[in-house]
Amino acid sequence: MKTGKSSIAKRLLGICTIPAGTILIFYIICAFRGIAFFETSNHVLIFFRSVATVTLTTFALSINLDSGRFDFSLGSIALLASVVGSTITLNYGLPPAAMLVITLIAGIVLGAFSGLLYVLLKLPALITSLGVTLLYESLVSIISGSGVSFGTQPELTQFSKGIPNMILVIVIALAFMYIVMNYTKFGFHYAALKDGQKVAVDTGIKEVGNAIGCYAIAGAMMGMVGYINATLTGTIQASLDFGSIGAMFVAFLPMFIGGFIGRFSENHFGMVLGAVTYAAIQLGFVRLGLSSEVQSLVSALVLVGFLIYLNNEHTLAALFTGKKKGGA
Amino acid sequence: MKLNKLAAVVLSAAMAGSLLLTGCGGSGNGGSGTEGGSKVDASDISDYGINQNVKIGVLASDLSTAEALSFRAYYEEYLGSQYDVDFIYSEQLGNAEEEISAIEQFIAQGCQGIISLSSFDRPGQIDLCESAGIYYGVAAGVLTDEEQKAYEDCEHYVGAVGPSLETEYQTGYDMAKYFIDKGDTSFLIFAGAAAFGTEMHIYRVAGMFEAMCEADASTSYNGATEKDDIITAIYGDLGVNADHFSSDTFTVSAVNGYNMDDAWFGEIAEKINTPGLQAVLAVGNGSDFFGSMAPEGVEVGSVDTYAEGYLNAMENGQLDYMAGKFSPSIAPIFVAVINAINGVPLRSDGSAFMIDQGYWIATNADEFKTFLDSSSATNPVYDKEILDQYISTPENVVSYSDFESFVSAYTFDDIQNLK
Amino acid sequence: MSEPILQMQNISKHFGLTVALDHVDLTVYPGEIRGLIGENGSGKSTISSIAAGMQPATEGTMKFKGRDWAPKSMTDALEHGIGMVVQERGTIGGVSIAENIFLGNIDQFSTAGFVNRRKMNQAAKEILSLVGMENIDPALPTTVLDLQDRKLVEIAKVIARKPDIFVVDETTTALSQTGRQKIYDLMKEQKKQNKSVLFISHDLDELMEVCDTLTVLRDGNLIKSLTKEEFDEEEIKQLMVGRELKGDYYRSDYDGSYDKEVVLKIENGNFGEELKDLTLELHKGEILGVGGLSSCGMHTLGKALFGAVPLQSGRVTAGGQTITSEKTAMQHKIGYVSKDRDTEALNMDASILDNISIAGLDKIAKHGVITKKNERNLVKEQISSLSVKCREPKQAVSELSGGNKQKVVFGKWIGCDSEILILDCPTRGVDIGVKQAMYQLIYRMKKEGKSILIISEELAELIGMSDRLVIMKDGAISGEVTRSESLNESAVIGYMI
Amino acid sequence: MKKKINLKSKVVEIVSLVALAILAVTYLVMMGDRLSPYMLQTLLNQTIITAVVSTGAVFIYTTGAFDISLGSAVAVSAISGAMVYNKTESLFLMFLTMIAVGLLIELIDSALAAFLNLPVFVTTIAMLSVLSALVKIMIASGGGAKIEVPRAVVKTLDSVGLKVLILVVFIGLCIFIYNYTALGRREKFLGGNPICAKLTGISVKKLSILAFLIAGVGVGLAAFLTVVRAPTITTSTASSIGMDVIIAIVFGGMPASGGARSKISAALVGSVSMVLLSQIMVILNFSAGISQCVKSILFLAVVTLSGLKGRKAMLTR
Repeated sequence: MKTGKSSIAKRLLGICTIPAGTILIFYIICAFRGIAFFETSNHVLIFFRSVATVTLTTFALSINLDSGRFDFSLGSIALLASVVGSTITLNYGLPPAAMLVITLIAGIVLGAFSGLLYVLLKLPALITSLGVTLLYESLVSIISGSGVSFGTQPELTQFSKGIPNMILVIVIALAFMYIVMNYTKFGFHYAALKDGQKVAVDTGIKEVGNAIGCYAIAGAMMGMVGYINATLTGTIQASLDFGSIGAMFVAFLPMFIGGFIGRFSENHFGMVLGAVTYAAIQLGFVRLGLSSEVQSLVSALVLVGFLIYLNNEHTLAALFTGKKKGGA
Repeated sequence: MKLNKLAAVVLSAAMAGSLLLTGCGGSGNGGSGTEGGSKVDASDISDYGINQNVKIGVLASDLSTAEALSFRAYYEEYLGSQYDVDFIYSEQLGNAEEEISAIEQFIAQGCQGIISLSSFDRPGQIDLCESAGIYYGVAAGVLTDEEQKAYEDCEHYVGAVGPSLETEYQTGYDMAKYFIDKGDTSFLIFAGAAAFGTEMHIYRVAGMFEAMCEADASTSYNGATEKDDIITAIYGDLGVNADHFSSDTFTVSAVNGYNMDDAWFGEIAEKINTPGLQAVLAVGNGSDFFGSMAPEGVEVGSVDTYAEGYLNAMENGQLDYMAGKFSPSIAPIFVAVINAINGVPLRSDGSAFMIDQGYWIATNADEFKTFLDSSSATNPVYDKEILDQYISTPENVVSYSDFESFVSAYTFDDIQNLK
Repeated sequence: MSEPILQMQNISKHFGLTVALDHVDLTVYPGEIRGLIGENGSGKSTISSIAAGMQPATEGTMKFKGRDWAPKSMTDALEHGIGMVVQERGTIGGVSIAENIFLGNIDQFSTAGFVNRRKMNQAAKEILSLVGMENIDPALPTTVLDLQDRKLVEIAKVIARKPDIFVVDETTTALSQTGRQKIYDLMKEQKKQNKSVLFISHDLDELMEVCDTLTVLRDGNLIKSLTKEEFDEEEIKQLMVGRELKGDYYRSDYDGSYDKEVVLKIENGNFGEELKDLTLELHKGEILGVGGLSSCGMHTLGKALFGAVPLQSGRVTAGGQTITSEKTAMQHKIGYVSKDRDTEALNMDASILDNISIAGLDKIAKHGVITKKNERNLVKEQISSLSVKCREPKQAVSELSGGNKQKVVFGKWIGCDSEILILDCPTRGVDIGVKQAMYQLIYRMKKEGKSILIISEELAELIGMSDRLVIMKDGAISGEVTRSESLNESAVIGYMI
Repeated sequence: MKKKINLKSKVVEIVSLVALAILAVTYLVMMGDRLSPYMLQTLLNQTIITAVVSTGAVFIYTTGAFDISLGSAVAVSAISGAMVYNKTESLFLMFLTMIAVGLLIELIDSALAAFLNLPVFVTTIAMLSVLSALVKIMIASGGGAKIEVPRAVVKTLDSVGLKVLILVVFIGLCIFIYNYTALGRREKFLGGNPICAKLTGISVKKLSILAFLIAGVGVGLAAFLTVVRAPTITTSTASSIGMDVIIAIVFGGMPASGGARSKISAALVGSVSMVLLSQIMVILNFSAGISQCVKSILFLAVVTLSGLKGRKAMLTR
C-alpha cells in the first residue's frame, strides 16, 4: 500500500485530533479562568502519573476484553499485589527496588492465577472474575487488616514522585506491549485467537497457555498500578465487597479512543494517547477545581458520546454527505 | 428440569408459608426481658457477663480501618477474655437498610444487647431494638439533640457515649488554634465526609474556621463568622469551597471527599504543594493521605485513632497533631448495656443518658506512645479492675451519677486517677 | 500396488453419546486421488480430520509412511506430511494474510523470540503465487479478500508445505468454476508427484470426474471402496443412502403453471454490489428458482424479500403492502429459511419445541397466554408430519442430524401457516433421503397454493423443482427460463458466468 | 452409560438448589433452639429487596446482557419517591414515582444501547457513574446528608403481609410473563441466538428494551421496599445491590450468557442463598476478610458445578 502525502496528513490528523484537541480545550478554558493548565512541575507530575496508571490499566483491561473476556478483578489485583509487595518489603526491611520487583511479580502471579481459574473452571470470564475479586479483596484484608502503611519511610515512596519514572513506566509498558503483540509468537497467536478462536484452536494453537499469558500480562500491568498507587501516599487501604472494581472503569474511554486511533496507528500507541486524553480531562478538572462527582459525570457522558460516534460513524457520515438510507 | 422447578416452588412456598404464619405478631422473643426500673431490688440483679454468658451484637459500618480494628480488638480480645461475653460483629454496613438487617440478625441469634458503631439511621435502630425488647447503646458517637429528645424515654435505649457535636466542633477549633498559636496562617483543610453531609466532619471544619475568625476579625466563610452560620454555609457548599473563604490574615485551600481515585490524589498533590502552605488541618486521617506527600515544613493535624502506623508518622514528622480516639473509649457503653441486661439500667432521671466523651490530644511522639500503649487490647486504660467498679452486683448497685462522672473523666490523666 | 502411505485401522470417534465413527479402516496409497463420499453425519469429515490432526480418535491406530501416526494438531500434521483444507472458514479476518498462512508455524521467522515480519511477508508472497495470487500484498488484513480468495489462501498455505497427503474437505462449495479448476489442477499436480489427495465432497459428479477411487461411508461405517471403473452414479447413491430410492426424487411433472396473482415482489431493489436495481415477482402457487454463483447476490435477495436487509432504494411488497422488517414479512405470512442453518435458522441452545413454536407464538396464544397444551399440539403436529427423528419435543435441537435440523426449521415456518416460503439453500448439508422428502414436501406445498422461492447453488435441484428459474449475476438478473423437459444445466450455466 | 450422563446433568441442574438446601440446613443447625418465626421474618426482610431486583433483572440476563447500575437505579428511584412524598404527603404518589423513575432509568439505559448501537455493558457502566453522581447531587439538594420519609408513615406499610404480597405477585407475574407469554418466550429465544431471533421476526431492540423495563419495575418496587424498611436515605443507600444481584443470579443457577437454560427461580434461590450465607458468617463471627474469602470460594464452587453442562472444547467467552 502506498502512502501519499494527503494520506499521511490524514493519519496524523486522526492520531492527534482527540488528545491534542482535549488538551487544547482545557488550555483555553483554563486561560479564560486565568489559570495555567500546567502551572507547577507538580501538575506535570500529576499528568504523567495519570497517563501511566491509566495506560497500564487500559492495557490490562483491553488485553482480555478484546478477546471477549471481561475482568472485574483488575482493581483487586493491583490492591493485593501492592499489599504483598509492601508487606514483604517491610517485614524483611528490603530496599525500595525489592518492593517494585515483588509487587510486579505478585501481580503476574495473581493475574496468572486468575487466568488459571478461568481456564480450569471453564466459566465465562466475567463470572470467574467476580469470584476472584471477592477472593483477592478478602486476602488483602486477611493479610493486612486495614491496609498497609509505610508513608513514614520516605525512601519507599519516592517512585511515584518522579516525572522521569512515570515516563519510563509509560515507555516500557508501551514498548513491551508493542513488541509482544506485534513481534512475538505469543502476539501472533493472541491476534489469531482473538479474531478466529475456532480456526486458531483447530490449527493447534494452545489457547489455554495464551489466555493465562494474557492474564499474567494484565496482572503485571495492575501490579505496576498497585505499586504506583501505593508509593503515592505510602498507604494501601483495604477494601471489601467489590470496593476495588472501580479501578477498571478509568480504562474504558482510553480503550475506545485507542481503538479509534488504532486505525491510523498502532493500537497500543492509540491507547496511550487515549490515556493522555483521559489524564488531560482529569488534570483539567483539578485545575478548574471541579468536584469529582462532576468529573465522573462528564467522563461517563464523554464515554457514551464517543461510543455513539464510533458506533454510528457510517450513519453520521451518510447524514452529512446527504445520502439517504432505507427503502421508501 | 421438572425436579428443579418443583423443588424451587416447594422451597419458596415453604418459606412464604411459614412467614405468613408468623404474621405481623413478630415482635419476637428478643432479649432476656428483664424489666429494668429505676428502683431495683438487689436480689433481682442478674449476673450476665460475669457468671452467665451474654451475647452482644456490634453494628459496624467499618471493619477495615485502624480505628475499627482497634475497637474490635478491644471488645473481642480484651473484654471477651475478661468477661463472659460474646461480641457478634455485623458485616460491614453500608446503609440504613443493612443496619436494620443486622439488628434483626442479632435478635434472631438471641443477642441481649446491641452496641452501635454505625450511624446511618440511629432512630431506626432504636425503634427496632425497642420493639424487640433488646438493649441498645451507642458507642463512639451520640444522637442529635432532637433525636435524643424523641427517643430518651425508650426503655431499651440505654444511652450514648461519644463525642457530641459540640465536642467535635471544639476538636476542630483546638486543632486550628494549636497551629494558629504557632504563627501559621496558610492552611489546607481536608474536609473529608463533610462533602457527604457527615455532621461530625462539618462541625470540626466549622470549629477550625471559628478559631481563625477569632484570631482575625476580617475572617469569614461565605460571609459567616458565627458557628451556626458557618455550619449552614458548609452544608450548602457540600464541603468546603475555598473561594468562599476570605481573610486578611489567613489563606485556605480545601480537599473534600474520600474518593481515593487518581483525580482525588491529583488534587491533594496539587494543593499540598501550594507555595507557602504551613499546615494541613484534617477532619479525619490526615497523615495517610497528606503526610507522606507533604513537602518539608508543612505540618499535619489529624483526627483519628491511636494506632501503630500513626506513631511512626509522628516520629517521622508526617504528623504533628493528633486528636485521637482511644480504643477503650467504647468500654463505658459496654458497662451500661451489661447493667441494663442485668436489670439495673443506668438512667438519667429515668431517661436514656447521653454523655460527652472527647479525644486525647497528642502533639509529640512520646505522648502518642503513652496513649497508644494505653489503647492496647492487652493492657488498656479501662481495664477490668476499673470497669468492675461500675457493673452492678447485689453487693454494689452503681448509681447513674457515679457512672456519669466515671465516663466524663475521659482524659488520660483523669483515668489514671480512677485506679 | 505400492505400499500404502496412510493406514487407519479400527478408528472410532465418539462425541458424548453420538458415535461418529465406528471401527473404520481407511487406506490411502501414494499417487491416488481418493474421494470420500457419504451423507451428512456419515463420518467422512470426521475421519479425515482425525488423520489431519484436528481431533484425536477415541480408539484405533494410524500408520503414516510406515510409522505410528498421532498428530498433536493440524500444524503438527501438516509439518509431517498431511495437510487439510477445512470445510468451514479456515482463515482469520483480523490478522494479515501472511499471518494466516503461517498460523501456528511462526517459529521459522523468529530469532530469539522475535518474529521478523519482513521475512514472513516475503515467504508468504511466494506461497500465494502457487495459487495465482502473486499480486496480493500478504501484509494486508485478510478481510480485504473475498471468500473465494480466502479459501485459496488456505489452499496455498497447505500446498506450500508440500504435503504427502492433501486433504480437501468440501472446499469446492465456496469456489466458483475458476476456483474449482485451480484446485483440480493442484490435485493433478499432486498426483503427478506421486503424492496423494483425500477429497471429500457431497458433489458426486465432481468426485466421479476427479477421483481415482471412491470410498463410501454411512452412519460412521465404511461401506465400500470403488475404483474408477466401478463408478456408477445410481449404485453410489444407493450405497450412500443404504436403500433404494423409491418414487420421484424431484417432481416428475413438467407443468410449470401457477396463478397470475403476484404475492411477493421486489421493485428496483438496490443494496450495494449485492442487488442492483433488481425487480422480481413471485406468484401464488409458484416454485421460483433463483440460481447463480454464491457471490451473485441471490442470498441477499432472499433476505431482502424477508425484510431483513435495509434496501438503499426500491421496495419489497406483499399484497400491496411494503415489507420493511422481518416482522411485517411474517405478518404477510412469509417464512424464511436461511442457508446458515446452525447460526441463523436455529437456536442451538434451545429445544426442538422452542425452535418450532417460536414463530407461531401469536397463533397459539389465547388472550396473550400461551398454554403448554396448545404449544405441544403445534409442535407435535410438525414433528409427526415432517417425521423429525427425535426422542421428545424437549430434546435439544443441537443433538439432531443435519436433515432433522432442517426439518425443524421447515416445521417452524409451516407451523405458523406461512403461505410464502423463501428457502435459501434448503438442502445444503442434508442427506439424500431427507432431500427427497423435502422436494416432495415443497411440491406438495405448491399444490396447496403456497408460493415458494428456492435459492440454490445446485442447478440440478433448481431445474428439477422450479416452475420458473431466474439466474443472477453481479446483483442483477441475467437470465430466465421456464420449466421444460429439455432444460439442462449447460443451458443455464451460460447466464451465470 | 446413557443413564449416568442424564443423572449427572440432572445433578448439575440442581446444584444451586442443593447449595441452598445445604446452607439452609447449616443455618438451622447453627441456630439450634434459637429458631423462631422471627428468624424467618428476618430472612424475608433481608432477601426481599435483592430478590425483587434480581427477579426483574433475570429478563436482562436472559437476553445475554447484564446491568451493573441496578443498585444506583434503586437509589435514584428511592430518593425521587421520597422527595415526592415529602412534597405531596401521598404514599401512592411516592409509589408511582418510584416505579416511574425505575422504568425511566432502565428505558434510557436500554434505548441508548438499542438505538445508538452501543454495547449494553458499557452503557450500564456509564450509567453507574451518572446515577451515583445523581444520587449525591439529589441528596445534597435536600440540604443535608440524608433524605427522610417520616418513619411513622412508612411504618404502617412495614408488614410481612405486604412484603410477601409484593414478592409473590411480582415473582408470579414474572414467571407468567417468562413462560406463558410470547414476550417471555421471545426473550429467552433472543438470548440463545439473536440472529435467528431477528430472522424469526423478533425485534431485538424492542425486546431488549422490554427486558430492561421489566427490570425497571423491579427497581421501582425495590426502591419502595427500601424506603419502607429504612426511611433514611443516604448516598450509600442500595449501593451494594448492583453486585449483590449479579452474584445472586449467577449463584442461583442462571447461565451468564442467558438463553434457553435461564430461569426466573435463579433470582430467588440465589438471593436466599446469599442471605443465609451471610447469616452463617455472622454466627461464626468470622472477620470480614475470612467471611468474604469463604463466600468467594463457595461462589466459585457452586457456579463451577452448575456450569458443568454445556462445556465446549474452546474457552468460554
